[in-house]
Amino acid sequence: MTDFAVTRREPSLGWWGMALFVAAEATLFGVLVATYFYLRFKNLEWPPQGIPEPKLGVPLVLLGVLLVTSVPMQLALRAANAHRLGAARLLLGLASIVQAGYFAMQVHEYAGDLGRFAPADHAYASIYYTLLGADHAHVALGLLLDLWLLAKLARGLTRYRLNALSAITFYWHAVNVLTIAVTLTILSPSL
Amino acid sequence: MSLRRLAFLQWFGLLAGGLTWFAAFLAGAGTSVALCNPASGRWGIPYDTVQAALLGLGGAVVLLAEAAAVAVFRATRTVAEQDPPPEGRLHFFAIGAMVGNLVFLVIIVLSAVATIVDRACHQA
Amino acid sequence: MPRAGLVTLTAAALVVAGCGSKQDALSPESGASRGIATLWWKMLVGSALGLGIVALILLAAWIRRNRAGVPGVREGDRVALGVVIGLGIVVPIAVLSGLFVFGNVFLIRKTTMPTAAAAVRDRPELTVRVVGHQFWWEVRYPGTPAVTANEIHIPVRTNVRVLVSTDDVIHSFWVPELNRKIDMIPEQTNQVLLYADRPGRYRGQCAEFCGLQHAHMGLYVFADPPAVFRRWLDGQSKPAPAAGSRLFVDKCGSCHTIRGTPATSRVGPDLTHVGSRTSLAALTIPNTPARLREWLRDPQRVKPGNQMPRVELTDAQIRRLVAYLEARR
Amino acid sequence: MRERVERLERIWVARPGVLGWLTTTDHKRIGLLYFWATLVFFGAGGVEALLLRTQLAQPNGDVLGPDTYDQLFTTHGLTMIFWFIIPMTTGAFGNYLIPLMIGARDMAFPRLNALSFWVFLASGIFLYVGLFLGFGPNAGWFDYVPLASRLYDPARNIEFYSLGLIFNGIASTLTAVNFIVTIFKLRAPGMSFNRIPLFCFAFLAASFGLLFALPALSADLILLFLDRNLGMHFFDPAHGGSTLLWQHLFWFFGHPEVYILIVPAFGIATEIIPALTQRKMIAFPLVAIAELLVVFIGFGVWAHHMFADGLPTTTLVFFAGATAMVVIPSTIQVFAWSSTIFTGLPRFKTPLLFIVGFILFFVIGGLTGVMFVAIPFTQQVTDTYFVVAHFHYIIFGAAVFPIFGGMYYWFPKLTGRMYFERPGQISFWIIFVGTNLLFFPMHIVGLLGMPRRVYTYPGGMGWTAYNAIESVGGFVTLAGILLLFGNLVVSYFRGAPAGPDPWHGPTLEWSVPSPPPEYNFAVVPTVSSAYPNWDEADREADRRRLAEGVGVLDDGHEQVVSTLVDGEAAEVVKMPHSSPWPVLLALCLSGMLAVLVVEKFAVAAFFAVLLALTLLGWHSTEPEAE
Repeated sequence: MTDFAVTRREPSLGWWGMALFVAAEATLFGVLVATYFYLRFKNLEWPPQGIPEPKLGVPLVLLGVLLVTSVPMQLALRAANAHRLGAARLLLGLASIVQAGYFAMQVHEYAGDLGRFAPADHAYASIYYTLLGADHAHVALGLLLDLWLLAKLARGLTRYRLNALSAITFYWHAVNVLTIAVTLTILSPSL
Repeated sequence: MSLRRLAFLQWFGLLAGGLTWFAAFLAGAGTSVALCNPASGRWGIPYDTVQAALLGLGGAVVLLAEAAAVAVFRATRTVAEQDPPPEGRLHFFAIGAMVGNLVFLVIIVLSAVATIVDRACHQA
Repeated sequence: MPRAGLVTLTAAALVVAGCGSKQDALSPESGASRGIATLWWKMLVGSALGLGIVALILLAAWIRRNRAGVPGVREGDRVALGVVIGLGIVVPIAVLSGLFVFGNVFLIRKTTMPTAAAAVRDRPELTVRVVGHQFWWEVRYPGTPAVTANEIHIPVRTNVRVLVSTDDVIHSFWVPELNRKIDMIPEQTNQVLLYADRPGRYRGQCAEFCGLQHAHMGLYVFADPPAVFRRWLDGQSKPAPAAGSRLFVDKCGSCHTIRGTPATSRVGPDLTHVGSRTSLAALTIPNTPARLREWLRDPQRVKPGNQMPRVELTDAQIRRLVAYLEARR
Repeated sequence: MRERVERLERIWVARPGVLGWLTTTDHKRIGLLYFWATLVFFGAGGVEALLLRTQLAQPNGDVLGPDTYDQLFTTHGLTMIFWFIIPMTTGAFGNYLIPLMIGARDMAFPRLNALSFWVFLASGIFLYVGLFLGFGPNAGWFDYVPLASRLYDPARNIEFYSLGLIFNGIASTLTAVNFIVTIFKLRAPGMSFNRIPLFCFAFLAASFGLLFALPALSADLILLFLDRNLGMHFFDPAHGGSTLLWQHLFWFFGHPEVYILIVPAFGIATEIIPALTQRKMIAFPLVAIAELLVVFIGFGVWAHHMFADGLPTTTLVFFAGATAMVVIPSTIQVFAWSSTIFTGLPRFKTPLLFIVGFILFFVIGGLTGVMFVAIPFTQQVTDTYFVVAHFHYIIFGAAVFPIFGGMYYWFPKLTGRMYFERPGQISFWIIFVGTNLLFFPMHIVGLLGMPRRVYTYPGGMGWTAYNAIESVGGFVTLAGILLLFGNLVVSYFRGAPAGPDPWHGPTLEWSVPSPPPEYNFAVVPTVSSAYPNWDEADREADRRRLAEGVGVLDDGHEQVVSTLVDGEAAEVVKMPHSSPWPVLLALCLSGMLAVLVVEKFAVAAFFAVLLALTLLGWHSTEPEAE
């Protein structure tokens, strides 16, 4: 360790790995959003007859709730950096509960939509369910990461776990931004 | 010029031109797709205005980036390619940026002019 | 029958003359194709120059191989850097910008339909509709009842607007001696200009991979003098005599049409005037009684994977069908 | 000094036997695994190509039926692109060499690296299982809908295509992430961005290309899978979908893909040229930026594959404009390479011969590519053999030639033995003549109107003689390739000892013994230029530091991490070393994707749970706790 003077603290290797993974995922979402609008350009009726326009209320409220969780995530990272393990666990746990609530509500909404129209009805329905499904899947993955990290943090803080926390916090920020894009795209016929 | 300022100019010169071209490219091509499709074709897109604006804005940013790259290049004239950072790196990226921005500018101009001149939704 | 005979005779003469069976982008027979071919020759010369310069540099290096020198490491010199900047940046930007403007602003107009105003002043127009199928071409002449397959007749020195679409997968309509190709896309109708300077038969072929028999999806364009074309179109517009063949209706009617008879299905080609065509199965075989018999016996052996199933027919039935079809001229 | 090296050897020692290979995370071993696996796929793709050429050797050939032909030409394209060139360059060359060139001991994520390989291998096996069951992909590598939709392709062929490529894409994405982080962060202190060897710039560019291009392909494949198996309508115009959507997404990936194939080959060329001319590359910064620029602009040209689609002209010109200017990075490099050879002290050994061949092929293929700037010309020749000629000049000439040259060039580094020079040069000439015979006449038949992807053609079209020559050329090429590998195999056993640095090479891999030890560098190397092996003072400093025990990092699997831009030492981290989890995870993933072919979604979910458990196991130990 003494052989190399540490000049500057930069993000860890794990954080970089996560950042690049997120870049690829963001491209995937970009492609799906482009698909949505490409199909929309071609269809005189969007959504087509027989499929209701998306309702604004619940999705926008849920989006707001999800965005707020970025705050406790970032605070958890700050607490962990300051070696306040208890606070970090608490904040992460709090964020996870809200995120889980968001996810449960979204699954409920998704199931409700499936009762009204099916993915096989029209290209509109296909991209609607695929885009939302991809977004929800990323939230679900984030929840699994939260759970794993909480389990790890239960047994103390190491540099490895701190790196994991910074990567997972970044992941959630990114998912939240992607969710804004997805939600606005999905709601665009009603905006 | 201070090192901080040179560093800013270097990154601006290296990244701004390319990102601007790609954004203008996606916006320009996307608008043309919108213009020529059944649903979006009825939205009354002011096509020539959009393309001229993209040409003007995009071209301006790329020119600024080119100017920044030239400024960094001139400020680091005496530095060799493989010299230690930050001066060596500033010089190195400035050379790359000068070429990159030139190419981006040509693409923006060629496609914007051609899309306005060849304004046909059907090639028959 | 004389007019159909005349057409067949013209075609036969062309085959004998040896200029029938090719689809050569470098033997243009229209302004559009000539423009493209001329550009090709110019680009070829330019390319030879470019390759020549690089090859010369490498050849010079080879001549200087193994020469003595400090086996160490030397910095780049200014001349070499000048070569990279000049030949690697400045010249190609200029040349490519020129090519871009010439090809995509000027030449592209030559390969497309003239604007409405120019057309009135200039030349008459005709519209033909071509629909791609696995693996044949349906040809319609809007405004007339004429429907044919795989062999398009157009009047010579006329701007023909070909509207192309597809009934199944993506195909590409391409007659290289007359113009560039155009894809047949399910969601839109595309168009391409056909124009022939001289009467003749021009071969074309499907250019987009469309399945098992993509290789056997050819077509002919016959460019005829306007009067001959007019007579041909009148003939093709007529229905067949009402007393059709019951055998045909029973065995073939579920897929094919012979106008004027109860056979009206549009799955396969319209056979009302099949006897006037020079080839069968999209140029897979010539239209002779012997080859038609072979085809009817087992289409899957002649063109494996095509959409026509093998129909159980006795030899006598095949003979009767062949006689009936060859008479549909 | 001796005991320090022995201590490093004890720390980094590999597990013996097959288990050692299955659990390895050593970038060199993974590189070799990639090398052997991709060679097998290269063989398969080559056999397919020769079968196709045999069928086309004469008109109305009846060696292959249309069904077999379609599966073979599709699989040939897929194999050569996804299972040969990309894994050969990034997987084999990149893995083996990049850590060595930047002075690192391994990749940034060694276990992820192993996972990439096993997933890649599984994807290839999966594709070929499909082919041998008679369900090889059969709609071309571009797989246009609606031909590839359930309606026109009802069997399972396309599932082997879509799932196989999703698999392969996962592996490539992981590799790309790994390379980027490795090149960003694991450079030896002193290697600032302007001192990164051009080889690494090339792989950085290719990795970014993969990272941003593959998601489009993955999305496209997922949508296709949903269309075919869940009745969705993305590509069905009758229900609001669009067939052009498939093409846009496919080529958004597909064109950058071309640059992803050739840019690593550029990197190989820019290594071999300085070594064999004993001269630094002319215009180093221009070449470095050109490698990045070509991939970047490559994202703006995709619709030139769709010029005949009937898209609006006003749209096409955007892509034509980028197509024109994407040439500039390549012209920069061509003149930089050729003038470096000219002004240097060239020794035309086999590797340099392959690079000269590569430059000529690349110029020819590039010039025919330049022609596609003119939209009407493209519309005339697209989907003909002219295009087949063009991209084979690029892919065989500009990607595979440097791969062959690189095999000769780094053979002494990998094996410690020299190859035989004379047979090497003969193999070059045979391959050079063979490939020109094989591909040049394709230009002509294309202009004479021969379309692509036809399983046969009639006589009397003026195509017959050219096709016969092409087929002969195919077998000549085969002979040259057999000689090449024969030479390497014999040299492996009988070649003269090569020593650590037979070429007086410019980069750090030549500063270590051949083959390199498990830990690569006994001491973290000192770097002060992009040609560190030529900086004698630095190498002397390394020897001194090893004697003094400074910078050895022998407290476990240690690795120094540097700052991103200027390559200053930032911290020392512990790297994971040999793990069973990657191969287990790859097995779970393979199981999951394989059962999707038969739409067993419940079984797939079971495998997904297994996969999550494997991930838990993977992360149960922390490197610092070793």
